[in-house]
Amino acid sequence: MTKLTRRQTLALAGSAVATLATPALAQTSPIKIGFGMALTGGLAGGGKAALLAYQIWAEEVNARGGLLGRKVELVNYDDQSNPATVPAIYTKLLDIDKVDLVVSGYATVPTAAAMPVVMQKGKVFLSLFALAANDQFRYDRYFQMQPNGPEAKFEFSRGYFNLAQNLNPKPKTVALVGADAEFGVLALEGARENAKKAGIKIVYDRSYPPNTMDFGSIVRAIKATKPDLLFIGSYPPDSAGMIRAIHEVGLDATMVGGGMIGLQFAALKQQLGPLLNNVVCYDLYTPEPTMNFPGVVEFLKKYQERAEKAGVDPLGLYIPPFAYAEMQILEAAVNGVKSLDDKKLADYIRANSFSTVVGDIKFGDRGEWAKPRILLIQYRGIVGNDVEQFKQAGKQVIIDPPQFKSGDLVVPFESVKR
Amino acid sequence: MTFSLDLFSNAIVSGILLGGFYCAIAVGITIVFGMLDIVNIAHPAFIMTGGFIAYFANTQFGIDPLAACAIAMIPAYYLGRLLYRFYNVAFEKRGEESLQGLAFFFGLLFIIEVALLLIFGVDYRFVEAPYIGPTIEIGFISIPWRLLIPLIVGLGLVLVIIAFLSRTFIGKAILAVSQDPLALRLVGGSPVKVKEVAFGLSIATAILAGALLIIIQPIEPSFGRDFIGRVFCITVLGGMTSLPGTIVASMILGVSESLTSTFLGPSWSPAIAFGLLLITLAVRPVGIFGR
Amino acid sequence: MGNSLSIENVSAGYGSVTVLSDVSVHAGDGETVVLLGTNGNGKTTLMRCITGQVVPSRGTIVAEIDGERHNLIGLSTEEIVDLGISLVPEGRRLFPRLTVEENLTLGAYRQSARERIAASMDFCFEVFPRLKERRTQLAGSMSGGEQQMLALARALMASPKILLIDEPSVGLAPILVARMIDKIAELKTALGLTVMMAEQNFEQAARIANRGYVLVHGQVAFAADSVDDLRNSDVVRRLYLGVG
Amino acid sequence: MTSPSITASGAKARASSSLGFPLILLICVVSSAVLYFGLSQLDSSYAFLAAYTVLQFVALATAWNILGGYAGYVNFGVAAFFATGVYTSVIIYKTVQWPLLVTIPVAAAAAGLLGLGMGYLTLRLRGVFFSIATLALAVVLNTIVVNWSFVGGSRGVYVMRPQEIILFSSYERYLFVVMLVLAIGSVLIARTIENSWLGRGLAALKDDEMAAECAGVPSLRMKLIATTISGALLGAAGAPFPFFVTYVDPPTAFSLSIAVNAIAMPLIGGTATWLGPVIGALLLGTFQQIATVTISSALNLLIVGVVLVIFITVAPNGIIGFVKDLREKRR
Repeated sequence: MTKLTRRQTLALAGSAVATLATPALAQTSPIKIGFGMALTGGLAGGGKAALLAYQIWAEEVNARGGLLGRKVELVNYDDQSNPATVPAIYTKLLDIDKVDLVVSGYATVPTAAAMPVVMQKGKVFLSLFALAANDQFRYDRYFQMQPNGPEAKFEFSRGYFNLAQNLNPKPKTVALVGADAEFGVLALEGARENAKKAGIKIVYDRSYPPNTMDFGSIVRAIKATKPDLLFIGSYPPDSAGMIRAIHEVGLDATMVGGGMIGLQFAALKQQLGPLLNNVVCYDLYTPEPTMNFPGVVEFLKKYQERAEKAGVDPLGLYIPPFAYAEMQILEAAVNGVKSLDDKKLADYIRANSFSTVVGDIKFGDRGEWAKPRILLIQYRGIVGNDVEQFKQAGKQVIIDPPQFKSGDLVVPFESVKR
Repeated sequence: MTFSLDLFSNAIVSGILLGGFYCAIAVGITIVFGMLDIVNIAHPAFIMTGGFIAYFANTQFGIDPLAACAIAMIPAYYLGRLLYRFYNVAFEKRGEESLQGLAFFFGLLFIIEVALLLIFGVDYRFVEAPYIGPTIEIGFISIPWRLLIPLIVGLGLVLVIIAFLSRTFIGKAILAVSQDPLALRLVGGSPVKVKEVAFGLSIATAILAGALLIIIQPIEPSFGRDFIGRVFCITVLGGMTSLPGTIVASMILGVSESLTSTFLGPSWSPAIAFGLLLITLAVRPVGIFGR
Repeated sequence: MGNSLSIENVSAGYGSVTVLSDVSVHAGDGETVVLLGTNGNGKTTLMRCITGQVVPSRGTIVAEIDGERHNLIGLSTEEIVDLGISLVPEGRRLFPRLTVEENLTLGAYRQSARERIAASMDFCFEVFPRLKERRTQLAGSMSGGEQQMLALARALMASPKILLIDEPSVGLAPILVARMIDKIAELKTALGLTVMMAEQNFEQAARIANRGYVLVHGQVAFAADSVDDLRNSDVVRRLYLGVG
Repeated sequence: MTSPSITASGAKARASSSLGFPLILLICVVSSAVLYFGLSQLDSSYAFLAAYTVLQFVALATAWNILGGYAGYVNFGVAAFFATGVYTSVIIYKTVQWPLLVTIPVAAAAAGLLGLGMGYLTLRLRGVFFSIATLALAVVLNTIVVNWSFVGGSRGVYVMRPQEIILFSSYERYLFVVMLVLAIGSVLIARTIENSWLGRGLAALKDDEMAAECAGVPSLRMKLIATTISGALLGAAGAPFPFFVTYVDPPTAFSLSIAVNAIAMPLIGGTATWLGPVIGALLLGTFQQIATVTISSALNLLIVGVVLVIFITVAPNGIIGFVKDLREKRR
């Protein structure tokens, strides 16, 4: 093991000599990659899972002999899901810890708060699940890992309304409901436009505050409007609340679901179990044969083995593969330009396409994926509350977009009255 | 939103169901805050602890969440007594309970929350029980068991406590200490001992309320903070020391939230509830049931 | 087996304000002793010293209960009550939002009294039939006279050996004051109590007192061995009888 | 019973005023100059940003203490005032784009007005009722902001820092100096209040409001002045915040941690004098800053909680009170 590592190290070091003035020193000092990550507070669920993915990548890279012949070291601080801590964290990383590279923490808020600092230092900045964070900054060294594409808000409902439009008979009305927070508002905005384009009438359009406890009254109000479609833009606790309330109130419709954050996580999948059947929802990755990118199965296996000990999502289908892919891109770019120069790295990332565990990625306008790739999936044949079943294909069938499709949309959605 | 009898009656029912749960979370605060004058803002953290006890017992041993917390109420009661004894020695005896005591509970809130986070992680946790899922249909009104059980248990809890306070000797002493601690001493009762019992009782109710919470919806450790405002709001609306007042205030809050979210749109419901509180405080500071 | 109370050389106050200085007062077994003096002369403070609400800066307070001597200084109020010393406090301090019955029940907080709650309550209702009529009424909603009765009855529920009464006549109509004083005398005989009563109304107090003290500016201005001595003392005449 | 304590607190106030105002001002100016050049020597904007965070807490703790410490009215709704400052700043940014230096007084005025309004509504309430009313105020304001799309609503809003800033080599330094001035200003105002008739009146209210009213202290007027000033200072401290984080959403602006810190810091330092909140904020703020970049896990919050509880238990009158007790014992 040690021997192998050393041989690899030497091989890579040889290539590094060309670009680095002091290769001897370079071999001893690791490449530091810095970031703040939500390990406590509201975003910690995603943050901790992402951190585990980063760590798996770093271990693998180091086992392969590192980057440019240097070991990789992750330097990270807990941003407590509080953006007020972020500017100081990133200046500390860059000024005091002298990290070589930075990546973002999990989600929009900390990413946005880090931007001015990162921009001032001209660092290349890969970000994880930050919604449209670069729309204002227009920073040319920024790249975002969530496959939203440049027009994120339309993407969460595009597949939904495309499929709805082509149903026979065509649905006439839609109810829109969402959480009153960043994602919910954005998803609903997009859904409104998409519904209009599809010629579907909006009969209910409301948002509810975070921490809503009872969704019965909301669902009943929706039911009273008798919509053909129900599109939901929700966060984890309310996704569960909505689905339960839909079954309790007995709301039936052609299609139910849409942009529900949380259904991608093992906890909610497990809890809702059969209640999920026929619910449609956006997703980024599910273990369907059409998504079998090189390395993803191995990565997930490794992740799932370690998930329990790390106290994170046991399935890890949503954020971790993208966090891992983020690091793969960084790795490919560093190896590609054989340097840690930010300008060169940014140019390289912008110019090239990358093959990762979540497929081929090419970045476009504002550092978003050049082509959006939000999946619409439908839950099928869920039996009981066993979490293992979600590791199989055929349970979370991809119904859109066509190139990843693994099954057809099944309608209507019928509530289970027990 | 168009008005219909169907919607209206369902909104009322929803609100009452929710109100039942609010009863359970507020009863402990009414006891310690209203009656004993102890601003235990860490109360929601104890509720979360109850939720995680239910989660642990349910997932590890398959025990019913309510049964688990009913058992856990006993150690919680003694823990509460211990906590009060500490609070009494550290703050009340020195006459510094108002500000410092508040900060003490603030710190406790953080400690419990982070401890839960370290033990159970940050994911949303939930329980399984036969009453989670099914719904009763009465005409056009639907009542999910998931919310009906908390209503029954919540109301039952308050009624049991009302009975305890009015029927037992120590219960009367708790009522007495809330009215005049010195007078209690003059009849030979020690306010400290009486308050200790009451505090233990309050913590025990928090644990049970936690079971109800996790029956209603999945929880994560920092979730409890959201209740601080609501719980105090109910206690003040209800007139601080009155348990029947707490029931009524819980129902008012539940129903007003439910009606608002059905007819005005859900995003306004917290403002309505707290607006109600602000108006109550400004117009009738003693609450609805205050004397 | 005596029940007596000895206060020797007690000085006490609040913060830097001294209210009592060097007060010595004694109540022997079965005696009714009255503390006279107008408002602000330290009667209530003395009562508070005896019941442990105010800790004297110097002096001793010793109670003899059933022949056993207890040093009261340093004991908490509830411990003193537990020995068998009950106070009917100034302003009555009832539990206003509890019923008459509940107030009485709590009066029997002492362990030894709790065993005979029913009997004690029957006795109280016998002595104060009015309270029996109002047993389910909230204490706070009763008239002043009724409240004073309840306060007295509540103190008796503890089955005390020594009964301290602070200003029973405050806020009551003269006719009620007389009735109240009669009741105290009646109870004292029935129960064989040692009574120490602070009172402003000299004439009423004098009717039942064995002995008395006059407190002026926190000091014992006059100690009388009999009611007649009191009546004849210059201090009392000056203070109460308007004789100069 | 009350008159002795009034004179006692009056005496205390006079004792602390033995250092003259010009002298204090001089100390402030000199120490901030030393701080600025000291931090410049470190050649890192981290120092400035970390110091900004700590100074923001100095300002918040001091502002809270004017009402909470001097008058004993515990304001749970710090976030409401802070967020008023934040969102005033956002509104100005989105409309007239005035510079920050003009924005701050406007934000202070808005938050001060809110304080006055809240005072009229709630100051008749005593003790915890007042506290709960302020908590409710924060929730109501939060809901309004969430439903107000112009300021970003629940989605949040981006606030871009100006490209160039005159006199300063970086925007971090500029923000630091702004917050330094705000913090010192708050402290000087708090100190002035403490030594004035207002401070003595508030102290009397804290001791025994009923007695103070009987003694002719114009309690309502005093409390209204205190809520207005306290609110204005809290708002002023919030005004630069959007430029600090560049993205503001309601959970950030109404963050519980702001309220917790603004209350915990004076309590740890001591609420009786202006120095207490300053010491508390410097200690706890610095500690949190260090913990964030060293321990950096859930333990971080746990430690803050434990430190708070230990401090409150061991030194209930804060560090200032603790030191004073020690001195008196030695005497």
